[in-house]
Amino acid sequence: MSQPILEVDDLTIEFQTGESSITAVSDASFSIEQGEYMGLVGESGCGKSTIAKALLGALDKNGRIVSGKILYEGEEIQDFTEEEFNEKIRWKEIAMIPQASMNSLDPIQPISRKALEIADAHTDLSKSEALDRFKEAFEIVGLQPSRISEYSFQFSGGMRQRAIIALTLFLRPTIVIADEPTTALDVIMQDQVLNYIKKIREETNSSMMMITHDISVVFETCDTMTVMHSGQVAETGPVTDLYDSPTHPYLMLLQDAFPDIRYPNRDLEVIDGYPPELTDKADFCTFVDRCPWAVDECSQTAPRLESVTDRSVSGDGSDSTHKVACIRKDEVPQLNEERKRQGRTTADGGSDEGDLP
Amino acid sequence: MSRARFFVVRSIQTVFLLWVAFTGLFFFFRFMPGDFTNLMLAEGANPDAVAEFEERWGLNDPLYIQYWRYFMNILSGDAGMSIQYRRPVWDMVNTRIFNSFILIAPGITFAYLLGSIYGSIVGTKRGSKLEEFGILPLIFVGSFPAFVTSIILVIIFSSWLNLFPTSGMISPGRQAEFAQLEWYQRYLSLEFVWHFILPFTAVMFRYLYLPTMIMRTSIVEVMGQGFAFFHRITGISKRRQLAHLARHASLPVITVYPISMTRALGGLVLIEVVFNWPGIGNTLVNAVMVRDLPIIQFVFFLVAAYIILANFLVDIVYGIIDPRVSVGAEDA
Amino acid sequence: MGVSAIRDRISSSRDHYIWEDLKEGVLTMVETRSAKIYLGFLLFVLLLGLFGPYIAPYDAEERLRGEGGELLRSEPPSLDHPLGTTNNGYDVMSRLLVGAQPTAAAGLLGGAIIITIGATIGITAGYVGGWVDNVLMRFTDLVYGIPILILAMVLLTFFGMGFWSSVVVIGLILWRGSARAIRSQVLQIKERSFVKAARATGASTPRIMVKNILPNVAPMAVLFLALGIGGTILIQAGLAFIGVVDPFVPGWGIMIRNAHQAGLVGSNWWWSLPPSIMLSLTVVCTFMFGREYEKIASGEQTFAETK
Amino acid sequence: MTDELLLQVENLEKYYAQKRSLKEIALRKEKDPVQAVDDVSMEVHSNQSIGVIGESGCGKTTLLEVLMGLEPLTGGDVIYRGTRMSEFDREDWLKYRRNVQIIFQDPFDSLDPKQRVRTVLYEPLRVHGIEDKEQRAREMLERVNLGPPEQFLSKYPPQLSGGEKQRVAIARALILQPDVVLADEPVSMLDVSTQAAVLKLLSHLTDEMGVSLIYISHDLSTVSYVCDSVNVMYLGRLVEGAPTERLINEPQHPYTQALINSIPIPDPYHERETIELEGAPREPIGLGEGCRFRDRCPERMDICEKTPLDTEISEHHQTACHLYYDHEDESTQVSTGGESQPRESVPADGDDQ
Repeated sequence: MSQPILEVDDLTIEFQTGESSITAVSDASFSIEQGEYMGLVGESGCGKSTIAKALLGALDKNGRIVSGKILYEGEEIQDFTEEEFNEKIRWKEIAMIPQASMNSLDPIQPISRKALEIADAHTDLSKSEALDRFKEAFEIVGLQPSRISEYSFQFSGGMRQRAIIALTLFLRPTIVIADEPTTALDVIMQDQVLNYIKKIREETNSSMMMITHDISVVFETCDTMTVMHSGQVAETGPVTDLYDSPTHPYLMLLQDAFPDIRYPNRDLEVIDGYPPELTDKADFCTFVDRCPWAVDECSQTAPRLESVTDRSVSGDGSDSTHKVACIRKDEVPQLNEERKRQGRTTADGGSDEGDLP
Repeated sequence: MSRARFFVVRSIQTVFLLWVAFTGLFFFFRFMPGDFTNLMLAEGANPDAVAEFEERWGLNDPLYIQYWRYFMNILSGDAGMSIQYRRPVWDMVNTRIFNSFILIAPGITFAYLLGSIYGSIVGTKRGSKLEEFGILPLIFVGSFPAFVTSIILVIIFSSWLNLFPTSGMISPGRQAEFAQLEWYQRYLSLEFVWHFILPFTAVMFRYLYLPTMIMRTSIVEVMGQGFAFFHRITGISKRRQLAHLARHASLPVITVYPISMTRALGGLVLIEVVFNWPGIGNTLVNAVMVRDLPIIQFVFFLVAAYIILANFLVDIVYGIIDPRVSVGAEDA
Repeated sequence: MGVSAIRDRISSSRDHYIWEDLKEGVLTMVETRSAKIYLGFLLFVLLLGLFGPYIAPYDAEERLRGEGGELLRSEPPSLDHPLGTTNNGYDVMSRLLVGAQPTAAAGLLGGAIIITIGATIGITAGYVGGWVDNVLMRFTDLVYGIPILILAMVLLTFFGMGFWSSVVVIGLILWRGSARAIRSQVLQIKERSFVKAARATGASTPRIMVKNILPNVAPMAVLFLALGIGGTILIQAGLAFIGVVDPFVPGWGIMIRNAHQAGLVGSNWWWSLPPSIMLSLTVVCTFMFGREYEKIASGEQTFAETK
Repeated sequence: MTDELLLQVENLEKYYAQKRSLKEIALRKEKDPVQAVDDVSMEVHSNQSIGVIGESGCGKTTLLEVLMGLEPLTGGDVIYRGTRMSEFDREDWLKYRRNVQIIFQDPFDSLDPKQRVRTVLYEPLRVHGIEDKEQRAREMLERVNLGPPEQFLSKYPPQLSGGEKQRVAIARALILQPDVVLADEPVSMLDVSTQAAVLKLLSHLTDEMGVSLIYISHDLSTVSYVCDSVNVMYLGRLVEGAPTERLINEPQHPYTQALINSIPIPDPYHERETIELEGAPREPIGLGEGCRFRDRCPERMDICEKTPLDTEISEHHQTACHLYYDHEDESTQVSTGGESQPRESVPADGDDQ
């Protein structure tokens, strides 16, 4: 394996709100290889969108990177200025499908003009070359190329989203960040968008970082995933490894909390409590208050991200990319098995065997 | 709807509105109690004189004939005779209209330019002391009665510092000299500028807060929009981003501009009275005191027409800036 | 029966928890320092309105003469006359104190008329909807186009230049802003799920109006009451200054007019400036207090922060 | 518990008149109405939980609002314990409103920000003149796991988290001990971890209290967790209805098949075969005759220009699709959507997907 395209290394991001500060990301690390699709998963507010913005140097004004590194092709970019980001990173290298992308198009600017503006800023393509490329991209996402000069308000919601995807693709970036690309869409629409994303994979060799709270989308479209809880990376690795042997309690519970259409009678797991609000870099496991197997130690030190070697399914146990941040990582799977065997009574009370058909 | 059609439709609507306002005002004044004839009676004029007066002014004709006559006269530029001065109304107000206009239009426009710039500076400095307190003095001045702003200016700059005259457009001693000049030459003289500065400042300061506040809110809102973020991450230059933001943020300011232009009319009357400025507001106040109906009625029509036309202009400008208005949004 | 007993009775007979809410309401009103300052000044003006004539050092209607019997014309401020005298020998300080009354009265009456009409029209149009809404809003649009000072000026000269009539004329026009704003807020609230939930459990329309709509509109109504009070004072003073209002009701507007008519605005600044400042501060404080209050009371996080 | 027929929806129809501009009114230009709900029939028995799924804009929320009496129906009827909604008098309405409750989608919107939790829970009791308010409110809060109740009674909704708000909303819906609870996407605004808790709570409480549930959502995976049977809605009509597992495993209507196949599976080894369904549903205006799904249907036939009949293809499993009945006897089989009673017909021979 070569050097990863993108490496995030012990990244900590803080927001200043009035007198106090909030730590949104706390010592997070993960990496993405050329052509790899990675899913970044977590609840709302866990810091996943913040990381995406940081990769593009587009944090809100009150946010700043306190420590850690972001390496793009080996170069440290975390301290780049706005101009450096414009020149070296944005859109040519890393492009982003923002959250709520339906509202991301300027309503008083024709879409093609936005494309020209982007091309003008990052390439020396002529006007007609740029438009040709953009038409191509329009076709990939299933829009009529003849409509590129229309205003966004002349498009339906789904079409706007696709137009944004076209804008993201047409300069052929190395990495595409998709921030909740399917949230708020109906399943059929979601499926359409996911199909376009798969199509991008066939037609380009971009990498993708897909941010979502929906692990089923990640399991379907991504090669690897990174699970975050309240600013910390809990577990990262190939999706199959994480599916087969989840090692962080959060991921275990999350998997069981997620409804699966194939097993409508399965009992859903409940994750009690809420993630803590961090005012400083976390020096404890942020999942401690919600974890059924927490011990005192968990609240005394932040767990390091370490390879899961002992039960690696992928075969090469020595250099596993499956990593987890849990000090009880060797015991937890066992405990989970036991718990599942016993069947557990949740805080909701009542029997687990519902009277469902 | 095509743009051209949008403009044509708005033009027709505007002409129709003008007619409605004209007609409404005509009947409004016909049904007012206490007009000039009553005033004559109250002052002890004998009924025969009043009858003769009514005869001469055609007040005994059926209403629709009066209406028709007035309507045709207005179309041909004849707004009737002032009862008090026995002079054509048009002759009495034409220069006055310009005197008012030269006060209000540059005053408000300047306030909007200044306010927009200041507002966008304040808006982009979110959370700073400037955002918190920078706009307060403007709101204060904006809440003052217009005549108070003027009076404070007079006290400070005329009375204490002795820099500017307290009233008038031309010093009384030089009236005759100026009467010789072509009308436009009067406005090009230093004498005029010297008199102009204080009332102009009063208008500007009084109406500075609204554009500032709207621009501030607007810029904050636009910066929070999805497309602002998108512009940023697509890596286009700062200057281009600002241009996009400014175009959006200016939309609400443009909408409010004619509202200020029309709302300022009330304030303008007061400012004219304080400075004894020979404008339409002063004319109206004098006419109202003696119930000189032809003048009042014509000034009212001017005010209505002014409001209607200002709104029309804004719609046109808006239609050019924002295609959603003129092209019309449709979901594909 | 002590206060606590009454309180117990109220809270046991009807579980309204009035005291809790009332306390929170008052706390909301003075939550920020600026709100305290604005409210403080307004209370001060109100007190002047009530007791001004009693604390005035001289009779406001008396033309004062000096020791030699000569009229004290245009005396600059001195220890005897802290704000000097007018050209006719009236004591400015006394006139200023007495002038608070008409100003405050005009504001309160005007504000009451404005919010009554505005809220009635706004809530009716918003909640009833349909053609009622259409008619009421077209009417509001029409009133909206009126340049109030100019129309009021004409109406007053034709119908008589009374003090109270001036306030009523203003009230009858100035409700337009509140009607529009309140309507649009009612429209929003009406569509929110909690109102639907109330309807779905069988609550009657009047009940929903009182229990759900009014409490949620209240902060905005208070804002427009404040704006109405300020607006009335502002325009009434303007009319007084122009001279279409009864000159014998000695409000601050009339004081300024007299100074201006005498051509002494600049030279007798002690005469023209104090009423100008009092007038302006009163208007500013009502506006600002209304804004401040609305900002706090409608921000739904407030109670969370004060707990 | 006895199996009692509580609520019967009979060919329910809800059309909205479109807003016309002044010009159109003057020119007497008619506009086609919005056919939000069209010819929908279903039954709710006691202790039953029924799901209604469909894409946004398919009319499911309108269906709920009509059922709740928030919007008047324009055709068909709703029959509650034998009384027709179209003939309800004041008393009937009050009874209905006490026994049929609703839970809304957005927990941030469904509680009055100016009312304390206490007031929120007392209001329904006051409206229906029930005395032991405090007792009931406390009990209800404990049941929805908001204990101890004192901690919550005096709070304002903005002080609660999303999950807590939705629990209060559930408590409000159940405090009158209704027969039927309608739930409009109750978990779609919540995080996965909270979502599971609320779903579980809803499922337990309805079971425990013997309340029937109509659960509408666009998300079959949450519906399947709570409901015994599921109806699929497309453009104002029900296209298929079956017991949950049967619907998931053997969907018959092409739309249901597409819908179920679009749901991503949280399993990286699972290869999902997708049915590419292009475009989006039409606007529900001027739909006319014919199957509503025909323009997007991969199985489209000529006969689809006629409105398909609701057909029972096996026990408790109906679908309205021309694929599933014998067209020999067309003259009597194909209706324009009048009758409610589905006829016996030959089920399609096991072409399970």
